[in-house]
Amino acid sequence: MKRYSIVTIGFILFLSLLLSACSSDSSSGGKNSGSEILVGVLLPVTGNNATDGKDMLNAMEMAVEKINNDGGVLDKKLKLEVADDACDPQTATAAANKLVSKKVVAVVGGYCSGSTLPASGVFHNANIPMIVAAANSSELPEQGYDSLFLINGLVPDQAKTGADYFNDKGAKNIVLIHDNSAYAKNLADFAQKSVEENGGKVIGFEAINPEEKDFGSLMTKLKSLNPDGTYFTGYYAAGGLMLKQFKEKGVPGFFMVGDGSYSPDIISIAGAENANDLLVTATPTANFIPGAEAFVEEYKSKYDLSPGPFSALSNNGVNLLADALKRAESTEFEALKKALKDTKGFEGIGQVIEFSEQNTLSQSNFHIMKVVNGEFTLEK
Amino acid sequence: MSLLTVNQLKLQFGGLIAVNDLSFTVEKNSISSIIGPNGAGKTSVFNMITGFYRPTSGAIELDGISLVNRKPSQITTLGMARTFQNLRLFPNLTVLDNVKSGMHCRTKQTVWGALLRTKSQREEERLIEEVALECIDFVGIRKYTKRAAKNLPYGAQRYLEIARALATRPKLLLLDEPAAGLNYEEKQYLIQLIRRIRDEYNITVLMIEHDMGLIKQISEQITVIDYGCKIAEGSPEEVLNNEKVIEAYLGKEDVI
Amino acid sequence: MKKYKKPSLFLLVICMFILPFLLNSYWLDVLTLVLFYVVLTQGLNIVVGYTGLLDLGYAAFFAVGAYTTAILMTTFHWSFWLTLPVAFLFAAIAGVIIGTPTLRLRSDYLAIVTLGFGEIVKILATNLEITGSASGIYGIPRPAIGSYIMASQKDFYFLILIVAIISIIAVYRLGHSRIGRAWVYIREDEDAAEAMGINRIKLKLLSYATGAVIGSFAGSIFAVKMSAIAPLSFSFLQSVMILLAVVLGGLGSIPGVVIGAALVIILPELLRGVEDWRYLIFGVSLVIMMIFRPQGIWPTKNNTEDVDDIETEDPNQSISISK
Amino acid sequence: MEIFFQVLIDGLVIGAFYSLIALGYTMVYGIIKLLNFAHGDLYMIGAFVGFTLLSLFTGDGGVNTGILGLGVVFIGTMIIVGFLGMGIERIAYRPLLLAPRLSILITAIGVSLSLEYSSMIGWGASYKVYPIKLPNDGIQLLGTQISFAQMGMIVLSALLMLGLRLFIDKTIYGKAMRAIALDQTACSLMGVNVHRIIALTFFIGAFLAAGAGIMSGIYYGTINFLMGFTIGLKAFTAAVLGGIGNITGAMLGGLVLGILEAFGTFYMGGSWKDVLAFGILILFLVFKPTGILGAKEMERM
Repeated sequence: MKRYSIVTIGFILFLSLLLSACSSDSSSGGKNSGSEILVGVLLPVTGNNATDGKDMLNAMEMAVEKINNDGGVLDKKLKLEVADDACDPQTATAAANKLVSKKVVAVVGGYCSGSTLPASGVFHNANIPMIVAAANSSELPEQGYDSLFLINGLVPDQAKTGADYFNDKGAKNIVLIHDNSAYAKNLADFAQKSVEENGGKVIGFEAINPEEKDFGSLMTKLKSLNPDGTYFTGYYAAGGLMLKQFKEKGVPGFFMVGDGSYSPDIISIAGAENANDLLVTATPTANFIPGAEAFVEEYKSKYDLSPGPFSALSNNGVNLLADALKRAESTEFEALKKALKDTKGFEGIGQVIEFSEQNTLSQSNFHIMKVVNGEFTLEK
Repeated sequence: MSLLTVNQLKLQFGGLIAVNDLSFTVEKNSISSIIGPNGAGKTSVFNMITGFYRPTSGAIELDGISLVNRKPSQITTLGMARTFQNLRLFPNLTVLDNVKSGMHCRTKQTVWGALLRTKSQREEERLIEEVALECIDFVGIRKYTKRAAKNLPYGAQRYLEIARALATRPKLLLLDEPAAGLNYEEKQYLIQLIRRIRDEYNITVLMIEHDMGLIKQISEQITVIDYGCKIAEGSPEEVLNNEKVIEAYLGKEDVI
Repeated sequence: MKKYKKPSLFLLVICMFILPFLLNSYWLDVLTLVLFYVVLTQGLNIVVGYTGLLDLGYAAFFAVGAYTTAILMTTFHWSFWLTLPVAFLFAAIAGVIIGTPTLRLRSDYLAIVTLGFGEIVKILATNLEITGSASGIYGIPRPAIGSYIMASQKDFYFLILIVAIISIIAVYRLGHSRIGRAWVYIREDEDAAEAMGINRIKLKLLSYATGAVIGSFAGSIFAVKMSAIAPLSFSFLQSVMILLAVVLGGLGSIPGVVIGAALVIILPELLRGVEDWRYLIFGVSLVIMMIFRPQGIWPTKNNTEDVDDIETEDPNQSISISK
Repeated sequence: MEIFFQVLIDGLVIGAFYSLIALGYTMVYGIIKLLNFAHGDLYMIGAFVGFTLLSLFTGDGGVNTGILGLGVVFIGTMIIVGFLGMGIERIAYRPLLLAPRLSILITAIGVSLSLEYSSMIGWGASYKVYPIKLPNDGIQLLGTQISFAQMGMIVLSALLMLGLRLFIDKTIYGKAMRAIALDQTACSLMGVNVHRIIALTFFIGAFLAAGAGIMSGIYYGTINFLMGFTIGLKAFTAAVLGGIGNITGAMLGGLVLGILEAFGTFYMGGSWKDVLAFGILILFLVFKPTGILGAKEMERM
């Protein structure tokens, strides 16, 4: 059996290759080396959610450039190390381990809650603080990791914002639809709670598959339920199609979507005339934030795009980290964690960040957006 | 004393009656044959006896045990082995592994035995190999032991199929056209082989065959069927001189 | 002939045990994933490689193991080790449930039915409360040996390495037993196997159940290693990747499928920057393999002698009459 | 009662898509007993090729494409994808026609992956919005709301299926297909060019799937590279339901499955309807593999 000896030799060659690759890895990065501080970024830069992921990355790069131009942090430059989680839990775990092996001092990012959940565990075990910029499932803080910080408002707050709006408009009979993703299910569950607390009634609680296209019979069912309001908590690809078929079928009542669908794409998928009066529960984009004009202008000139739903938050996340590093005067874990925890009145774009007991925002920032003439406007 | 009893066997596919009211017996330690023109239903009878077809009605008994409604594997375990008209070997496996398959129903190690390599498992494996090699020797294809079955000469493939059937340690061996495709010398070898199977192993042999010469040489008892019905039975001389048999094979003269 | 085999394997195993001390955590993670795939491919190898039943829903068994362990550990606070036999039992039952209706089906129908079952398991996991619905189960505790709590990457590497070695030995031993041979007989010719006294129904079910148990073993460890599981990890693509590893390596060949598992995991890591091309490359290689080398990279030899040996003799020579 | 009719109509629309795709499965299966896993992906490719042609054709994103232009794009796409289907048969399946079933099935999975991910690389991973929007207008009938778009989809797919039916029944090629399905060896002995007829079968299957692809793009509005997977499985279910190898069965099976799913969604909820579809598939394969129309041994392909 010569094959075995050939394979053994091949294996050993492969190993030596691998080891040399590893050693060059560690010499190029690492917190102790040279004049750079390595910051991990965990985002979906491929796959279905790549649009938002890339948008967030752009905003982070802008923040880093500005910080470095202003002299960096602790006499060092910040450098981003990007890992793709593709919104898939298994890929996210591998990506997280990759960041750990690069010895990043902290991680900013996290878009899909489903993939951020397992990744946050990896960072927690490796003693690396993580600032979650977009993902906001209530399951994230429930894990009880003391080095995990959420700067987006939480799902219960968002659910309450939506439910309160329905209540104000006198919409009592509500249908909730989620797309079977971790985040959307979580939001729908809390929305049910808030609607019932307001004295409303959830007359339908439906799930769809995210890749679904035909909502014909679902809309027929909705129409027969005659709701005052419908709240879809999933992502925009299905949201747009559902909105279109909602209007086609002539289902009565408001149509509201969660921040997973807060994207210009939902308008182009549904068509501008169908999208009119669409309601969104979201943290407003930089466009609507007073004092963010400079950021919006810079973003537009740099990337030839309007900032996305989570650009401002991502920018804030990096800036918050830089601020905490300065206050900690160290990249060391305990000091950095403490500095983040002690954040008081940090002023980012459109939000003031302070953390609660659970490391979530002590004050959330959800608003209702409304589509008028094919554009998002601030409703409330 | 009869080993195999077939009583009023009937097989019907939709409107077509393939075998009708067929009864015969096979004596212990005999070499018997079923003959008949093409399409007479011979292989259907074999398939019913071995459990591959379920008879529409009738009884089949091996050594007093009913075989109707039993799975082929159970019937093999009860002591009947068969070969196929168009060789059904395991083409990519070695001759040895092919023959080892016969010992499956005579051994009983479980998954646990295999996983833990228990002493009894290792002994059983040794026994399987021993029996398989003995059967390979018996049919005379020892030199091919490690070859893949598909690479064997045609004749050797026929003998291999017989060796495989012998490894199930049968009481009754059913051979479906064992001489098909063999040349004269090979046929002579086959005749010897069949005799030795009966004489040395005390295994009863029942076969389907077309080659009258071969039948005449070794068969002690013949059953002739045509259109699914028995038309004659007896010793070779009796049967081959029977008018109905001649008619079935050559056709009625006065028809034309 | 075989003098290199044992020392080579021995050396390999030693290397595998030393490796984690030399690798950084990224490559250690990749290698851990390879070992998960080694276990999974060994299990699927029994079903597809030995028995010849195409299973396109194998990830379902992976899921059964992972969810059983996760639920028992989080909801019922069992020890990890105690969950294993329960996971095996459930997986074996699932194997029989999936196996029974497919017994009489032809191979292509079988493929579709197993695919359907795989999807059903995923949909169930996504919709049931006990499986944590869409977000899955998180916060799965770490297993403990005595008072030592397994938490580091190395711990899990060694755990899955040992399981991989166990499953390789198990599949090897099964393959060289009457059970394993019976599976191969069924693959080669079902009717002939039945005629040889092999109860194909019983053995096919046994094949499904054994494959399922091995898959669930990997699943149980996956759950405690990831400490969070979600339905997405048990998709059709996962089943296809496991199958791909088996086919690339060589159906029925133990070293083959190990190499296949390593290729399927390591190749995309080496091809950084072209992640998008990964599945395209895999798809094309499946087609090319089937057309030009259906037996795989490292095929089984079925104990046959080399082919050139046959050509030296006249294959048409008839057998001698004298014995 | 109105709801009953409305759900029925909803089901018919989905069912029309299933039927069109199921035809390709059933034809290929009937003729060479191959389960062409990649068939659902030809539907996806059809949607993308149509998308590209529409964008090219008008230059302004296709919004102003007239009926004539739309027709040209339709036919053009269907022919392009038809040839793609033929090419797949030639490259991937023909060398394996005599190989074990397992090999050719695995090849089909490989082809499916290749098609999906090459279009991901070519057209991108995110959802594409179709350049054409259909109006919401429609009519009220028996208390149900039927849009012109829905009627158009149902009529168009009925026309395509009718065309296929005529092709199989009335032309010499159709006769050759039916003959090959019965006995391939005999056909080649009788001088039928078997390879050419098999290629033609793939062409027609892909042609119809591509038609369904564009229709889906226009009707629903978005396409993406994985859209063919689930619908392919559903269409296969439909083919089995109707009796695989049976053309009329595939049409019927698609409609029945669509309607069952619509009622399933209505009464059981959207997330369980796939379980319903796969459940039906498994039950039929196990207990009645010949499907609804199989027992009669009708004009088997």
